[in-house]
Amino acid sequence: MIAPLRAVALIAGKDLRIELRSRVVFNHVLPFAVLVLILFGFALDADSDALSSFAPGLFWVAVLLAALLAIGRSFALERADGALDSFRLANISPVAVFAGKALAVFVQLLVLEVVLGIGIVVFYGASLEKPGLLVVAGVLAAAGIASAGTLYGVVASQLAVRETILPLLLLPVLAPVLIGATRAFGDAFGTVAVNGWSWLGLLGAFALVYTTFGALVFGPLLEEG
Amino acid sequence: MTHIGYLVAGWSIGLGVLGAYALSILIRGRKLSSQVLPKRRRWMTSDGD
Amino acid sequence: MSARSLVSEGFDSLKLAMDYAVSLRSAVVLLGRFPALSGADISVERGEIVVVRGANGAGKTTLLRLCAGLVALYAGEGEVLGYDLREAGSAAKDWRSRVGFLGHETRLYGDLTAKENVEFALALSGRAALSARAQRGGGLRGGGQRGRELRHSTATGSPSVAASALERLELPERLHHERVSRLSAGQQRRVALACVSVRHPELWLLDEPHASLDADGRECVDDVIAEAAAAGAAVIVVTHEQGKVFDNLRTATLAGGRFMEALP
Amino acid sequence: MAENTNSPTSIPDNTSSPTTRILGWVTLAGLALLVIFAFFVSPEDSRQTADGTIIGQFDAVRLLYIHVPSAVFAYVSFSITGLGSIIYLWRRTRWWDHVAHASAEIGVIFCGITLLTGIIWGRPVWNTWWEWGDVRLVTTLLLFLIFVGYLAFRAVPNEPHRQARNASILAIVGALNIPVVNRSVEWWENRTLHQRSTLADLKIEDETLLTLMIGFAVFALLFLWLLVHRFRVAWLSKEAAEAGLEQALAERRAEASSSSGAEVSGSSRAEASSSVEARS
Repeated sequence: MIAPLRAVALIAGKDLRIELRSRVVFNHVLPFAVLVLILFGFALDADSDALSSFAPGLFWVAVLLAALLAIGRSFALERADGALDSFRLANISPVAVFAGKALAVFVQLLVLEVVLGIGIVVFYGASLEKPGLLVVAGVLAAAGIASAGTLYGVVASQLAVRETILPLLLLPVLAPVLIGATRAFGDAFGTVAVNGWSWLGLLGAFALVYTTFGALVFGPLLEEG
Repeated sequence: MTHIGYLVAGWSIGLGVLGAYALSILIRGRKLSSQVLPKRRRWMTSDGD
Repeated sequence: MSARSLVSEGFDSLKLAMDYAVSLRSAVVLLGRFPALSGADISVERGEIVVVRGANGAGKTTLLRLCAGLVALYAGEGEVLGYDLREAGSAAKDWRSRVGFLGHETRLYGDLTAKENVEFALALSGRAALSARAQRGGGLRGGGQRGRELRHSTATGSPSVAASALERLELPERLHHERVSRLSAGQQRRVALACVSVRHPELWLLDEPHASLDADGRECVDDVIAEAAAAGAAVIVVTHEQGKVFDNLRTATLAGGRFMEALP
Repeated sequence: MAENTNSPTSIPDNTSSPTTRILGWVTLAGLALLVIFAFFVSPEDSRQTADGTIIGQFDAVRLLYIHVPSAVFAYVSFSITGLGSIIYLWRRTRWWDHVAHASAEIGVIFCGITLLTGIIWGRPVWNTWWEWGDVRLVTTLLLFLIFVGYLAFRAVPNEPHRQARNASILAIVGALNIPVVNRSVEWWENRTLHQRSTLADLKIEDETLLTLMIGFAVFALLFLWLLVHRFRVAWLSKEAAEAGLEQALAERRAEASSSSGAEVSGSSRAEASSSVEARS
């Protein structure tokens, strides 16, 4: 039994170190997300007005799709022999396992958001007006996606159909994040006349609820019966 | 009656779905009953797990 | 084991639970709806090595996973290291940190190096802090190994626990910093066993530890197992091999999810 | 019903019992009554505004007598699923797991009917099939999708206890999410087309209110009938799987004797098979 905070750092550090070595998220998921942005460009007929006004929403749809892959990858790392056996055998607190896995996903999502953010400026001509709002909304939304994604990711990872069931379970639940983050970004990019700051409460509440609940139920989720 | 097409469509879809679902439950129940011994079919009298 | 059964069955059952590292009685384990174990009985004492044989699908892997507390006991009884297997929930299963489990597939991270894998296992076990003290024993408590360890220490300063465990399993030092995915299957087995050994488990559960190893490697693994048992650990080895240390050991054969012969 | 299950000969080979049979016929009669009231007894919805123009839903209002009760009982179903899941996690009795599962399936059916009738009703009244700005519409759609996911999860073969436990957690998370979804959609488009309170808004005349009440009563009966039968199906499928388990165990044990011819003592076999019921 080791201190929970140390376990969180170990697990997140291990996942990030593997990512730095294998570059699966960087080499596969990130280009995929950029590709989604480009496909939206084709789908919306390269209408630059439409693209710049829909840029925040398209950005977050691309983030959600990429997040599904990143979460799947996070649990594929541990899959070799059942669900996260080595943590159970090492008697690591399930809360720490949850936090560690979620933290690594969170960091990767932030990197994705930065690259995609540059992407919508370049491809869609979005112009940033409120950088502070953008950063806070991006961080809060990433935290919510990482927590909920880790919670649903472990449920899906125990099934043979994990790749197909994860989007079905996770995406409806993430709808409030998509709505809130899109509104906040809409204000940050000046595409809609709303007060983006008022949406941060929703994003924060979502992240808080899913982090708390995920930590609470992760123990039972890791066990068999 | 106004909107007669919408009314017929809405009600027939609603009642149709309910009827089909109820029927499917009854059929599933009959099929499963044949696989279960009578003494294990006492759903309400057992105290559960 | 409930208080009532202790009273009714008297002192014998208490003794039973205390003496054996593993004790299963009519253990049934379901994988989905499939009874992988269909009523297995086995007892293993501390310091004892038991060899489990059986055809593919006989339930060998499930037996090990049950003893590691990784799958739930569906019916029957069992104690591991004195703990009741029927107790559910991770809080009731902290004894699992005292079990070392080498799965049929190694649970290594392919993109980490051999040494990083062992270090991660060590750090998770919470024994990293003890590593400084453990220098004399290295990763393993063994008689023959201590001398070599000492020589090594004086020559190059103190090697880390992870490095000595890998050395004990005769993984060449140039491979310690190689990614595990680039190692051969046999070398991966050695790394995986090193991950088990650094945790100093009281119960070793080894699924085909000799798989894909050459003759030297098998001998080395046999030595490590014998050393663990000599130090008081119980060992269950699932194997097809006829290693030299296994010649005179108790052998149990699984078939159809239960043992063919009654074990004491 | 209790006396019915006492002697083996009277145990039916289906999910019905005298009580549910009566309930079923009453429900059917109620549905017929509801159709008559909805189409012929209740009036159309039309009002005269101050400047003399006639407005209202006219006959489209007749769709609400199926739409509103099914919406209400969809929410009732999902609440029961959430409640049953909490009790299951607490008490770990299969009874509540079956209730949660059965109720979720009925909830998805009711929710689907709600959405379909709502879409059909929206076309003549709101002049659109779907209205994104409407909070209740979007919330209900997401609720529907969350529980479709729940049912999909339950349909995947899994270790039974783990499946029940994880499904309970999914249901609770899904239910927790509903207020969040509701708030977010509400803030999202600060407008709504939905009747804020159908009962007050419509200037309900007596027959309209009466028909709506009949709708609630009939759907309550229908829900009860479906729940009882669906529960019994869940019960039976668990029993059937377990009956299969006894056979699977016997076959599995037979592998032992056939593969090498070694004898397994009869006493230990009996002991093992009696212990199988321990957790079943």
